Formats: sequence, structure tokens, C-alpha cells
Amino acid sequence: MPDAWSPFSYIVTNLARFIRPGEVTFSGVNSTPAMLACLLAKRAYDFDFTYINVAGGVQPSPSKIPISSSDPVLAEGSNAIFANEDFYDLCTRGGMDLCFLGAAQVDGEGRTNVSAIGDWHNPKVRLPGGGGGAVMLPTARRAVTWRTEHSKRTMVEKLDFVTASGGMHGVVTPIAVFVKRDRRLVLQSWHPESSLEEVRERTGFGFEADDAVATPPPTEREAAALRALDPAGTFERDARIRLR
Amino acid sequence: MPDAWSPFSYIVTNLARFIRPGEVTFSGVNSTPAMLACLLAKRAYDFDFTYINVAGGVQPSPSKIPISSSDPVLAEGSNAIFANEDFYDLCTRGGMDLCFLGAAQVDGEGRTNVSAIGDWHNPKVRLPGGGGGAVMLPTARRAVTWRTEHSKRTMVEKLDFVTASGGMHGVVTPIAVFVKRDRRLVLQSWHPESSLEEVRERTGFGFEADDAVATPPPTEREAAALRALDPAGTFERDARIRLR
Amino acid sequence: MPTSKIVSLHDLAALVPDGASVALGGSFLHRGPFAFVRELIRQGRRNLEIVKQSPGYDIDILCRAGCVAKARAGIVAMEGNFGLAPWYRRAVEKKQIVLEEHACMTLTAGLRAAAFGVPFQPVGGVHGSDLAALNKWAKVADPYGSGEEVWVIPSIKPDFAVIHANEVTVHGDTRVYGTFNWDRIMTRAARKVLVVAEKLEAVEAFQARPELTLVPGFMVEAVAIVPGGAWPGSCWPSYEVDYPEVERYMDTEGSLDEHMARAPEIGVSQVA
Amino acid sequence: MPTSKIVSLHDLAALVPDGASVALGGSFLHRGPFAFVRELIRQGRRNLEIVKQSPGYDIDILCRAGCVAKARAGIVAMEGNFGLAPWYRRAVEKKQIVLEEHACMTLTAGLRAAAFGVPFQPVGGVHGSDLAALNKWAKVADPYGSGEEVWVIPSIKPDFAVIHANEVTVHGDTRVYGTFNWDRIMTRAARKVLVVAEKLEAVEAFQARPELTLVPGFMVEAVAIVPGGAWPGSCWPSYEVDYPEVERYMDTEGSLDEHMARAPEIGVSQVA
Repeated sequence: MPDAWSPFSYIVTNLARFIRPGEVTFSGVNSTPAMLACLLAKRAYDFDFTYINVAGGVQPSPSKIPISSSDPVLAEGSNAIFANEDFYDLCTRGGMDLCFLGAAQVDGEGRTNVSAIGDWHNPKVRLPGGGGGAVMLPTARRAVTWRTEHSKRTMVEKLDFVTASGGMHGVVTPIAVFVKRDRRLVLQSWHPESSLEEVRERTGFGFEADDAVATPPPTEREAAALRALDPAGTFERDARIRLR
Repeated sequence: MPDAWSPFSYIVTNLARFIRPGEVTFSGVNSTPAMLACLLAKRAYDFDFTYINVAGGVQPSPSKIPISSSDPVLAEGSNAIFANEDFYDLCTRGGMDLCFLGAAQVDGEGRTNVSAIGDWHNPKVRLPGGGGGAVMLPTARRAVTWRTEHSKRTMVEKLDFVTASGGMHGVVTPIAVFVKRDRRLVLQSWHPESSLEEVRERTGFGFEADDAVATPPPTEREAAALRALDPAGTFERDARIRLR
Repeated sequence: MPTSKIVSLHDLAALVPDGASVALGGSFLHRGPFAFVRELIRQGRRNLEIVKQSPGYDIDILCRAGCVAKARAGIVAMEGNFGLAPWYRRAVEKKQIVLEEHACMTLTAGLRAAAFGVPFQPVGGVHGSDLAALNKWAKVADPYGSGEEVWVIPSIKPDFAVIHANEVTVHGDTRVYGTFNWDRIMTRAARKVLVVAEKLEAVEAFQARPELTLVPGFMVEAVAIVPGGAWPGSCWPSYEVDYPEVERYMDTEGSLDEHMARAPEIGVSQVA
Repeated sequence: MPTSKIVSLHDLAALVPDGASVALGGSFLHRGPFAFVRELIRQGRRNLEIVKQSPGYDIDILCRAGCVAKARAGIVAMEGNFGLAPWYRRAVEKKQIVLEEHACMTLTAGLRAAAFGVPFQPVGGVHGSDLAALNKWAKVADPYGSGEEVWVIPSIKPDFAVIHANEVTVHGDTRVYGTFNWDRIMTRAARKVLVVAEKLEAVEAFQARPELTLVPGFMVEAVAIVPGGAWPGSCWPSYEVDYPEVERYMDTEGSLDEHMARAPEIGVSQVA
């Protein structure tokens, strides 16, 4: 039944809903949900947009959907190889409309930490590190991130380390979609099986929710597109995302 | 008779004699004598060197010798296209051993003017302009230039405008070969049909000449190589270089 | 996929308004967007700023037709055996145009600053050159204490980059064979990219070797297909410089109209 | 023409001394010079500085074998579904190695400074990131009065750039198919370039399409031909990631020797 969300489809589909007609949209390394969101949007929406990715692909037509979001197969069927220096320069000069970026911790201003849990110099957990964020988040026209866990450990009042500032335009978790308004994240919608109360309870930072509603269910085409991308449910299984 | 210089063969051959084994040597735009010198050295000398040029050629084997020293045929037979940004960066990071650069006026320190005759803002003659010099002359390990006219107008005490500083390692004219020693050009040799006196008389700047001798005649192989490059004497005619 | 970006040469040139800053691809007599430049003349464009490291025929004919207000250039000449560019030279000497004289690499540094989205770009060399004072360039000391000082060039962001290419797809993907000269950085620095191409190529051919694409179509505003459009210059490997025609162009007695009338874009029905 | 640059993998790795700074090509599990990295381990190299925007398997196995003193990196992970790089993570948390954490583009800016021959390189963004204070990066005000301030990254000049390529000529000319990731700027920034290639290709093939050459031979110190050398990662279009083997590698019970013994460079007679 297409009107039911799975935690996995909720994240991928709501990331896809940030994509706008005619824009240049980018997905990077270590970003399977963002990669799937871009490929889903190509199948589920009528409008055209320019999908570029970290594998150098420009409007690619990959013959398979890779486990790794930087797999060279993502440049298959591309008319060009638009490699790393090129897409970063495009972003810093203002030509990247929408950039999907990963995060470990997000704060109420949409700033991110991907460097370390605990003190950077004596980390409890050494995280992957800087990546695209510090340069892309402040320079992309819009940046959007996701967390597969929604908790006070991931959606925090204070970041252990500010890897990237500039502020996410949108954040998607298994139970909520946030968008930025006047430099703060506000709740746009919540998972219909969740609630405003639950989102508040599991979020470390305070946020406004005046206009928040239950997230509209996936459309037939969104559901069909995701099924086509993940027919065996492999990506959904591997992602191991739970509502609670 | 190979032991006789023409003003043309004198310039081309003595430019070629600055090329050293194993080095990276570059010829640029508007530089027919330098282009011919590099091609001559490939034919006349036993040692190998890396010839790169402004057409993106790397060790090219052009099927014809072009009138224009930036003609794309100069990349024919090349294993790579090493385009403008690449060879300039190679030079500024210290990887260019020998760089041939044109000049309109040269002073006693080997600085050059290619910008204007007279006041830059009210020029008697507006010259081609900056080109490679201002960046390549100070950064190439050695730079060498040539003038087809040797006079007090071209070999000057004071430049009308210092387009490029850093000092030429060598300068070749129809009657003389200069090399740099302690930041000054000194006479290395003079055209056997000229003389030290004539060189002094026709040079605007003072120079030392303690070790100067008559230029050794072209070798059989140098003469044969130039004949092979210019069988019909077209380049020699077009260059219109006179001893006096 | 996006709809076709192919337009007529007339419509391509019509995208450039009077007073625009235009970077031109190629070098001297090689692979310059010369048909495009002639079309600007036919359309009576005025007060253009021309940006190019090594212009020649293009800047000269534009000056001859009175289209230019300012040139930002490194080295200007006809090259070959033709020496200086006569009408450009006269325009500068008579102060009909403003010249911002660069070294090729300082102009490129300005384009890099624009392409990288930074206000200025350090460049090697320049030390001791009068060009620095002439252009009021700034020198910055290495904040990391090497004691080194480096010249920095302010961002140069042309309104348009116009290049002449060998092959394009209907989507504007662009290939250049042989050296691409400075075209890559021009297409990254400019606000909009316009392409004139010898040939429309199948998308499948580009997809079979995407590494050869110099400019992806999404960066390209519009394309005109003009076989021979680099005339009287060369377009490797299709054709060489037409030296007799360049000689006729240089003949100060000869008329510009006669030269323009011999251009290959005349009467050729263009793909549109 | 120059003599052959082809050497054995052993001799190629032997060019890198203890304590050298080494930039590694590719990204995560894709087209990394992994056979070369394993050979460094076999030769017991120590105190290496590893420079790479997105290392994974390479930095992890080098840390596992105790070869690393310092990492200068943007994002470090195994990627796919494997998450963090466990031995790298432990090495950092236990302070066995020094980490200089970058954004991928700040590391690239440092490499650009080295490639351009300037002491520092401005980079877009970084504003508001704690990485700036952490690395003591300097901010420079636009000397041209835009009021803009830009972060500048000091030059990063590795002793070696080591990349895994698809095809090389006997002279060291190098081709990469698909994305070249950061390999281009690495080969321009490093003092010496070493290449491991899948295949030796005829010079004539390169001459037929010189536009495809990423690194001209004169810039390359030496080359080893190692088919499958990017294993257990991918080398497009020849082979994909060997995920089962990466899983075996990740198994903390499994031994490094067993993994190393399964590598394709073992027992393969190499062109030399």
C-alpha cells in the first residue's frame, strides 16, 4: 500500500521532495540515501533537473544501482566526466542549487558535526571527518542532510565540534522533516505514525512547529520509483533504519 | 658550405645550443625561431630532452613545420595534450628548465619590454604585450630570447617599459650571443663576420666580453637539420633577417 | 533530458548585448569563434569588453568595425608572419579603446578566482614587472611565515565565454580536439557559455567516451553549428589557416565588407 | 625517445622512503593504488604521511600495519555499508597517528598552491567551521576592497603522488577512464609521480587520442603494471568492488596476512 511509509522510504522520498525543476542537484560520497533520492526524483517527477554526482556523472543512466554512492557506475551513460575539482568549483562559485551532505550531529541552526563525538583532541568516537561540508554547506544555494537515527545524540542543542556552518536548508530523519526559516530549523512535517510530541521529545534543540503537519504519504509514482530502484529491498535492509 | 652562418641560421642554431640533455624545454606563441631551434635540436643532437610547446604538444612529431608557432600541428604525434594552464603551472612551480620567450627590447640585465615603444600611456608603437614573460621569465629555471634586429633601439640601456623582469639567461641576435653572469648579460660570442667592436657599437648597454670569442660555425648536423626543416628556405626568406 | 540548445548563429550572437564582457576561446589564428565575432559585427554590437589571453584576428576585426570599448589581454598579434594586429594597434594608440594589459597567466589567475568563487588568485612570477603598478595589483605576504610575497589578481568574471569547438551534442556537451588552449577556465569563469561548433555529434558518441567532453551541456547556454566557423583561422584537425585570406584581410586597401562577404557562414543554411 | 619507465611493483614501492609524504589517488574503494599500498606494507615502510581527500581501505590497512605517522585527509571511511575505517579510527583515538583534518576542498586548495607554485591558495566556504581554528588557517581580506574575507590554505606538496590508472605507455603516459577523482591535481602538486596501471598500451593508441592522457610521461617517475591492482576495490570499467573480500578484511578476527596473501599481485609475474 503506497500510502504507508517505511522508515527507509520516508528518508529517501522526503530527500527527493527537496529537488526542484531545472536545478543542479548533487549527491556525494557515503550518501546512499541521497543517491537514491536523486534517482527516485528522475523516475517519479515530471520535471527535469540536472543530476550530477561525485563519480563525475552528469545526467547518468547507470545500468545498476551501486552500494557505494561514489561507484563509477554512477557516471555510466553520462555525456561528460565532471570530476571533483569541477563540481566543487561549481559549488563555491554559486552554481550548485541543491547539495546533499551527510552529518553525524545537527544543531538547531542546521550546522553539522562529522568530525568527532566528544572532544576533538580526545574523541570518544573519531568520525569520518570534514568531507564536503565545510566548503559546500556555506556555498551551495541549498544543502540538505539526513540522519537515520533521530535522538538527542544526533539532533543536538550543542555540537561537539562545528565541522560545517552555513546552515542546512533541510533535514530528514525517520520521523521528521525540518526546513530552515530565518537561520533556524523549523519542523515542516512529522511521520504520520509519529507525532509533534515525539519529535520534540527526541530532539535536542528547540524548534518552531506552527505550520507543521503529518507528512503527506508517498505518491504512487514515488513508491513505484523506489520499488524499481530497490526491487529486492536490499538497500532498505542494509540501511537498518527503525522508526523507534 | 656548413661552416658559413646566415643571419637566420645563426639565430636558430644558437638558440638550439642553449638546450641541454634531459631538460624540459618550451616554445611558445609568436616564436618561430624558438620552435625551429627545438625541432633542430631534436634532429642535430644525440641527447634527449622533453620538448613541450604552446600547442599542447609533448615530444611531438609534426607532419609539417607550421608558419605559426602555436599551430595545432605541433601537437601531432604527441602522447598527450599538455594545455596552457598545465605548462604555465609547471613553470611557476619550478618544473620548466628552459623557456624561450620573445622580446622587443632587452636591457643589460636581460629584462624585457614587449609592451610599448615610448610612454605606455601614449605609445609611439603599441607592441603585442605581456604574453608569457612577466610570469615565466622570473619562474623558469632559464629563459632565452632573440632579436632579429641588433641595434641601440632593441638592445637598450633603459627599457621604455619593464614588461618582464627576472633576467634572461641568454640572448641571441644576428651578430651576437649573450649569456647572464651575476645578473648582467655578458658577451659569449660574436658572429664571425662581425666583431666585438661592432657588437659594442650596436648595443645600447655596456657589457663584459672577457671570454668572448667568434661563434663556432654550425656543425654538419646542425646545418643538415636546419636544411631539413626549411628545405625551400621559406622560413629564412619570411624571417628577413639581415646581418647589418 | 533537456530540450535542444541548438540555435542559429544569428540568435546565438543576439544573446550578447551591447557593453557585455566577452571571453573568446582559441589562440591567435587557431580555433577562435570567428564566425561568431563576425556575426557580432553584422549585428552592430558596441562597447564590448573582450577578454582573451592571446587574441589576434578577433580583436583586430572587432576594433576595425568599432565594436570594442575595452580589451583585457595578454599578447595581441596576428602571428604567423603578419606581426602586429593593425586595427587593434591603431585603436589603442588613438585611445579609441581602453587596454588592460596582462601576462597570459595573470589574466588566467583572474579567471581562476572567478571559477573558484574567491575574490582574488595568487599567481607565480610578476616580480619586477611594471604591469603590477600599471594594473594596481596587490602583493600579499604569506600569512604562514615563509617570508614569501605573492602577487594576487582580482577576480575576472566575463558575462560570456564564447568558444569554437569541434563537436557538440544537441544538449550542448562540447568536445575540442588538440589543445583546448584557455577554453576550459574561460567556460568555468564566465556567467554564461556560448558554443559554436563544426559538427553536431550523436549523444551516444559522447556517452561512449565522456572523458573527452570539455564542457558538459548543463553549463552551456546555447550552441550554433557553423562548419568552417573558425575561418580564416584553423580548426584542428578539420582545416588549416587560410593564409591568403588573412593576407587579403591585412591589406589596408581591401574593404572589410569584401572579407566579411567571403566568410563561410554566409549563405550556409545553419542547423537550427 | 626516453627509455622505458616500467619497473616491478617491488621496485616502484622501493622508491618511497620511510617518513615520506605520499598522496594516494582514487576515492574510498574505487581506483586506489591498493597493490602499491600493500607492497609498502610488505617492505615494512614506517612513519608515512598519507595525503588524500577520501581515503578508506588504503589508510586503514596502512594503520593496521603500523606504517603511518600522519594523515592529512578530508573524509575517511570504508563506504558502501561498512561505515568507519576501524584500524584508522583506533589509530587516531589511541593517538598512534596525527590527524590533520580537512574538508576535501581545503586539502585540494593546499595541493593547488603547490601545483601553482604559490605559498597559499584561497578557498570558498569554511566560514564558521571549527576546522579553521583547529588547523590555524589564516583569513585574508580582499585587497581590492570588496570587503570580502577569504580563508587561505598553505601549500601542500607531497613527496609522491601515487595513482592507479587504466592504461600507460612505456614512457609513462597515463590514462584514467571514468572519473579521475583528485588524481590530476595530486600529480601536479607532488614532487614525483608514481603510477600503477592495469595495462600497458601501445604508444600509437595514445597518439591517436592524446586528449585522453591525464599525466604526460615526462612527469612520471616510474610505472608498474599490476592487473587487478586496485583490488579489493574497483577499477572502472574492468572490475567492481570485491565486497565479500572487504567484509573478510573488516573481520577483526581475520588476519591481515591472510588478506594480503589473497591479493592479485601475489605470484603474478609483473612486466618489468
